Amino acid sequence: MTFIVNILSLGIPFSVALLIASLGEMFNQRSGIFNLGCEGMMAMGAFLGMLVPYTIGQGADVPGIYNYLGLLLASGVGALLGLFFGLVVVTFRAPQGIAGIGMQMFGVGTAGTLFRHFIGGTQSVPGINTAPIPGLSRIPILGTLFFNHNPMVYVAFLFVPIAWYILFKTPWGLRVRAVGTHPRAADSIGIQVNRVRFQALAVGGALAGLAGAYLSLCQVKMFSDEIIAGRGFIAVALVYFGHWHPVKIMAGALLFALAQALQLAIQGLGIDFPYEFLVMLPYALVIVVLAFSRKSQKTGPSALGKPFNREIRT
Amino acid sequence: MELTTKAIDSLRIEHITKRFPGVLACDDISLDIGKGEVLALVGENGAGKTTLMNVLMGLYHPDEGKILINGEEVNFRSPNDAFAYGIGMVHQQYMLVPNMTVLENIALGFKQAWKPWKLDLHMVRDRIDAVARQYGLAVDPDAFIWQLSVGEQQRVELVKTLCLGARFLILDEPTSALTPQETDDLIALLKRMSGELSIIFISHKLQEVKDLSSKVAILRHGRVVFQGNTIDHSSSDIAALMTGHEVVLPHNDAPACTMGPMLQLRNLKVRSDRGFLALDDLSLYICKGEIVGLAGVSGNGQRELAEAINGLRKVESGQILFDGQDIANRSPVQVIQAGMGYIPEERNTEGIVPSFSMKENFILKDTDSEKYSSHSFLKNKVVDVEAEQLRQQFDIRSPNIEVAAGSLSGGNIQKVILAREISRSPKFLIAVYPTRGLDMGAAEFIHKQLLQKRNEGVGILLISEELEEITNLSDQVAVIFKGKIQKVLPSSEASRRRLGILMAGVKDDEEI
Amino acid sequence: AAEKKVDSDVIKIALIIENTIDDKGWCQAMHDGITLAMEQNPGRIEYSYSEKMKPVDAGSAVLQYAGQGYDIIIGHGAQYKNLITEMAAEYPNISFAFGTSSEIVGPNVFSYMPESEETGYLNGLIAGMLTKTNTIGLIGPVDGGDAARYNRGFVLGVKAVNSAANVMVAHTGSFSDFVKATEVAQSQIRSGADILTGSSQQALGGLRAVADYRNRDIWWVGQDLAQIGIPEGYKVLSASSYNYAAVINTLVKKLDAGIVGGENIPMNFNNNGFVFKFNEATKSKITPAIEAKVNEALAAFKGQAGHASVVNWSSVKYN
Amino acid sequence: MTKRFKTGYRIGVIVLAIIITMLLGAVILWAIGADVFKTYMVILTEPLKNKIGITEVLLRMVPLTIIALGITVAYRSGIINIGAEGQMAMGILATTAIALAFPNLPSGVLIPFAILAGMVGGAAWGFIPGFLKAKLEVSELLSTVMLNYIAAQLYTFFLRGPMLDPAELTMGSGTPQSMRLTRNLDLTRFIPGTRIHSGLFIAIGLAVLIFLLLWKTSYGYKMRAAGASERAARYGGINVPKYLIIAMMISGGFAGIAGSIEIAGVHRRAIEGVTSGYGFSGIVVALFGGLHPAGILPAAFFFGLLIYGADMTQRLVGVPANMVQVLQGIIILVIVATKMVLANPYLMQRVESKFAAIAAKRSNQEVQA
Ligand SMILES: Nc1ncnc2c1ncn2[C@@H]1O[C@H](COP(=O)(O)OP(=O)(O)OP(=O)(O)O)[C@@H](O)[C@H]1O
Ligand SMILES: Nc1ncnc2c1ncn2[C@@H]1O[C@H](COP(=O)(O)OP(=O)(O)OP(=O)(O)O)[C@@H](O)[C@H]1O
Ligand SMILES: [Mg+2]
Ligand SMILES: [Mg+2]
Repeated sequence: MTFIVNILSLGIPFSVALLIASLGEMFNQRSGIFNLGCEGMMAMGAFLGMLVPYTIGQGADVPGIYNYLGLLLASGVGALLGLFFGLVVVTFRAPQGIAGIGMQMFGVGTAGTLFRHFIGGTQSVPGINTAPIPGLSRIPILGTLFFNHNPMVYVAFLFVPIAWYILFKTPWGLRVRAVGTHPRAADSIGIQVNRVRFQALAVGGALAGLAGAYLSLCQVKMFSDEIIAGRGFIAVALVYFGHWHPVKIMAGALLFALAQALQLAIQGLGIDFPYEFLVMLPYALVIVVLAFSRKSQKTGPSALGKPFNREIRT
Repeated sequence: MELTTKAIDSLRIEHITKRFPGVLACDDISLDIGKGEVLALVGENGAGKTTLMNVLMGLYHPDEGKILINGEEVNFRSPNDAFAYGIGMVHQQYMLVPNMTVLENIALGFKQAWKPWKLDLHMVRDRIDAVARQYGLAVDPDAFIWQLSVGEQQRVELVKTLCLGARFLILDEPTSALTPQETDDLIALLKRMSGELSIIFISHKLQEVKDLSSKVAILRHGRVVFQGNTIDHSSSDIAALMTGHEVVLPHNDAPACTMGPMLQLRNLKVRSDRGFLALDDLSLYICKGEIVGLAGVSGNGQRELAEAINGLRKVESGQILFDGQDIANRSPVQVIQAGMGYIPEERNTEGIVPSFSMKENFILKDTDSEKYSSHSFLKNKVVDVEAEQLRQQFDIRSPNIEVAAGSLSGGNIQKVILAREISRSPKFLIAVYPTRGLDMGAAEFIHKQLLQKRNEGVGILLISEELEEITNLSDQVAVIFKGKIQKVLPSSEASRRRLGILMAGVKDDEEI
Repeated sequence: AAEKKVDSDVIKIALIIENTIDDKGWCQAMHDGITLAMEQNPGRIEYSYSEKMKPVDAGSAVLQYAGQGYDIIIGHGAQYKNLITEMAAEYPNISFAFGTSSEIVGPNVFSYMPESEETGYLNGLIAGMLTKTNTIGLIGPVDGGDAARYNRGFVLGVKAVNSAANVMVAHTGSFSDFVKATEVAQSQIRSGADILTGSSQQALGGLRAVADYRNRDIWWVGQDLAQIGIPEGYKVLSASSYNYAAVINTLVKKLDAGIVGGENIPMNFNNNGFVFKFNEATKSKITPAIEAKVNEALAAFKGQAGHASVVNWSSVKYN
Repeated sequence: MTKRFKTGYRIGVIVLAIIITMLLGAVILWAIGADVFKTYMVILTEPLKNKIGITEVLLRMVPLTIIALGITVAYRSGIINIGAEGQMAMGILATTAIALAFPNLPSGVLIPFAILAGMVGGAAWGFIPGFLKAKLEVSELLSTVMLNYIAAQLYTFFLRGPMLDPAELTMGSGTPQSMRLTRNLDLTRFIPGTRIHSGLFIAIGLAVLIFLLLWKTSYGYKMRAAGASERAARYGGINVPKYLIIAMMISGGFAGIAGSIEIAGVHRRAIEGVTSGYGFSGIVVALFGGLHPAGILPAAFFFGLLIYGADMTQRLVGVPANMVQVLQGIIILVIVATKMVLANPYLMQRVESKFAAIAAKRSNQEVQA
């Protein structure tokens, strides 16, 4: 029982960075932009997030505030990077896959370079700590599972219904879905397609930055230039797993993270078995589950990856 | 809800010129429309009609010229500006997001319902109700667009435009995909509306132009070549002005065929994408050298029928005997090799590979034939020679055989498909809506080609919504309704009225 | 202008590393060793390094260094073995070095071999004696290289003093993904581990996770002295380090003596290749018994007698 | 449109792009206090100054070309293959297995055999996402990303276990790598003093092969048709799933070949890190080369230059190693944007009419004056 509770209670926080980044990528893709640069935006977020408490936050009276300033800065710069990406792929219509790889290199490289220059080696910050919810966290089992996490964990899971609401219940969500599926139709009815795409990119970038900052401020409270280690690509993949739906994306992120917690727990049991095959488990499981899950109606953004311009017919 | 826009008493287009790279789409066009007038805009494919209307909607910015409303110059930068003046347009290609509901599609443009954190769908629903009541246009707000037939989508487009407060309607080929019944209804509706609205109406069907419009303007190569009152000119006058020559649509007056059956469909059951039985125990046969026209309201199984025969859709039960062989559930390539030719409904996305050159599209079905390849290597010289020949023979207007097929106009794309399907010497041909959206010249050409094939002994299943096309070309007319053949009758007995009744689902029309 | 006088006494050292000079692990240790050696031999050493060298880039760097008249080129990692072997044959007048290995691959190639199982063993003794839950966490990167030696020595150390203790081993499959190392540590702590250790630069993530349990009796025994000085150091009981300055000094002496390679330089406590320290700040946790045990082993290592206890490191199975 | 205007327009855009590249890089370089101009000069010219530099660029061109060719086949067939890293690793494992099993085969037999094995290894790994997409509708973007991680673990497993260099056990620390493979597998280094090896000719040969396959054979036609329009291809009797899988296997196979050649030509034993991110750079090269062999060869050379030149900067200018990535990222972003601007006739036309309007105004004023 504790074995299972451990796996579940660890899997939940493990999923958070992926969840936040995937939700951001979902907004990008829903608007028709395939952002493979998520990794780079996460790296920048991770660096900037910890930079604030590390520099001005040190020795301050209320150091906690600087953590949240860090999160804010990370999202803000993430949004700017999203807009910059928009300049390349929306305004200049560059192919999104290749531009995304460029963005990834740019983000990871810049974060690493600035980090080396301004901070030096791997450094830690006090970061944001676990905040058990008073009372609730004392409930046996359930308390450990759901009420004893980092505040950002609750925030991240709150993002799921919020993202759902925004996407399906607000005018902006409607516009995002429209420009990602049939931009010409949206344009013909007076929606400024490229503006909406820029907005979605800003939101996606902000969430990617936040996801990075979650890693550096909440999960490990450290930064090194390899902190993201491919999690941005996994976040992109999870959007496909979740068929562009916030709830299914959450399911994907949880599946992946729980599998990760599970394989670590199994490694801990000390069974004589090459550990490599356990490390593979989360990656393989995501593929297998998707392969055998029921195929849903094609609800995806059919204009994904296609730049829009009124006059240019493609 | 009240319209927020002012009335448009006059709209003038002055010296509009619009260039695309390498194309002069609109060349110094001037037109004007007064209150309550219906202007019909006609012209061959590519004449510049749609471009001009897009300029009027603020979608394109003209290179030269201006637009005046009520005598004042306006400068539209986006469709929003046009909406603000009460101009609305139903586009040639429907502008509806398929995976959203009717309600959402309309809400997309209905900015009054955009509360900061909430989309006020009730307000949109009320608005739809009001419009539906006022004009008698019933739509289901909660249906997804992909669930709707073409005719229903057309209605949604109209409702959408009206909901946004349009008092000046632009309709770009609104009837090209409608059934006769739907067309008649639409024309009647527009006639009623023209009392309070001004309308620009684009169509290739001159009968509609005659029925509806008060003025007519003809475009050719981006220029206005004729303007006048509709009453003063007959359809054939207009056709001649449009194409520069007399247009005579050919008739099938050859004697009925005597050769044996070529394609026999027996008790076919086939499911649609949405899972219901689109073909329900359908039986039909077509002889060699015979054209059977399949009339019916679209969405009654025509698409599924064509796809099932061609191996593109699973047959649940029943037989498809082709030259005596059952080809049900064979793969597309097997059906092709058995000698089937197929002109599909979706010419742009299914009939051609748009990014491939014209010549590459000619060999789409024959890359393995000895004619075009040896040891898997393509014989490019042979392909070039053949392609050039086809281009000339089928009068395909393009600079050369290397241009991407997708960049051709609709009419020319259809000719590419026709050229490929006919030159493969099929034993049988299935043609689905072969002239939809084409101008009269192109339609005439395609009709001639179909008749010629028939006279060479090829059996043809012609699926169409245009009764004139069907009655002109067919030996026999079959009427399809809800996946079943209602009746098969000789073309000479297929009056418009009789077909209309059968298409509406009445089984025994003789009693009426 | 006057020509710059070339000092024939200066030895030009080039270092090729897979990570960075400040990774608080494998690469930093070498870098620090070289800089320390420079201080110890003023004016004798010129030094250049190339960071983040993928195998193919390492080759380019060697070619470039060779063209620039470097005296000794160090490929810091056994994955550079082949490259060094080939380049050494191509440039017989230049000296090369690589490690971890005791292989002799050419007359102008040194190899060096940190016998890290010794440091692991000392930490293992501490962990084994100190654990209250009898559960100890070991965070591995990839089961190979220097980390494998340290980890197995650690297990031997634990078993030597506490046969009932269970060492939970989990590998992340990566040397640098310290987010995963954090996850491993959290998982092990949840399962009851109260002393943890780990190897390679990713281990820092494990230490960071331990540091989150500020008020609980959960501790870290470290593989690198650099871990004591950082904010998380208050959770570190002990650490050891490579003393690469000794290696560099040896190399300088050998080159001075005209020996350009063909030898192996082992690193162990006996030849001062390692240093070991308790963390003064947490010294109160270390009982006299533990200290005695560790010092005993340390003395034995220094006198080389202790090596017998870890010589079988490679046969350690984790389960 | 006049020729003069077109040329001027192109030059203008390119100059603008260069300025933007400089400025973007300058922001970061300035932040860390490095010499902007020198850094760029080192990247773009330093490698071309001597024999070693040029051959090192060519050395990187080999895997980039081969992987990009494979990615082209997949892309043209409608699949975005971001799994080349993993496929390359599998190719290396297969090659290593063959070389370990048959060390005494003569070069003439062993090399083709081992490269073929590498191809099979990569193709097998490519088959998985191909099959998953064709039969089970699993997005290749998901499966290839995940399979890269799985391949990386399998790779370590084999190098750490069955293929581990025995010397690593007796005289080393068990660093995951194979023994030095038989010399019969070595590809000839044909310029003494450099590392450039005969794999370069294999890469060029494969480029020709892919050109023939895609544009001259019926197989290629069908794959391209399937990629360009799945519906039209199905309509035309093409078995789309089959060609999807074949394309993905070719794509993976090429990544596998690239891995084999890296081992046989450069590293001579399987070690960690051989894939070096070529799987991702290969995508950039493929797209940058216009998904056509004739474009891929120069694109691969250019990216070889970029990778190697940027790598030199840390030694010659003293910028941190990460700066390499920054500059590569910026150059990629600016180049793809520039390419699209140059290829957009609509924009060119608009600029021209603006110019014409200004010119007209000016001549009007002159007339009046
Ligand atoms: N992406 C594109 N870029 C440029 N031009 C395009 C593009 N797509 C289509 N076109 C052009 O649009 C036209 C299609 O429009 P349309 O069907 O209205 O006219 P048309 O081809 O000239 O007439 P017709 O059917 O009589 O041959 C083609 O002439 C083609 O040149
Ligand atoms: N976006 C575009 N880019 C390039 N050329 C275009 C574009 N739109 C239209 N054209 C060109 O302008 C001409 C006019 O096209 P337009 O679509 O206005 O014709 P149309 O009269 O509406 O034809 P149809 O009857 O087929 O609808 C076409 O021949 C086409 O070549
Ligand atoms: Mg047309
Ligand atoms: Mg039109």
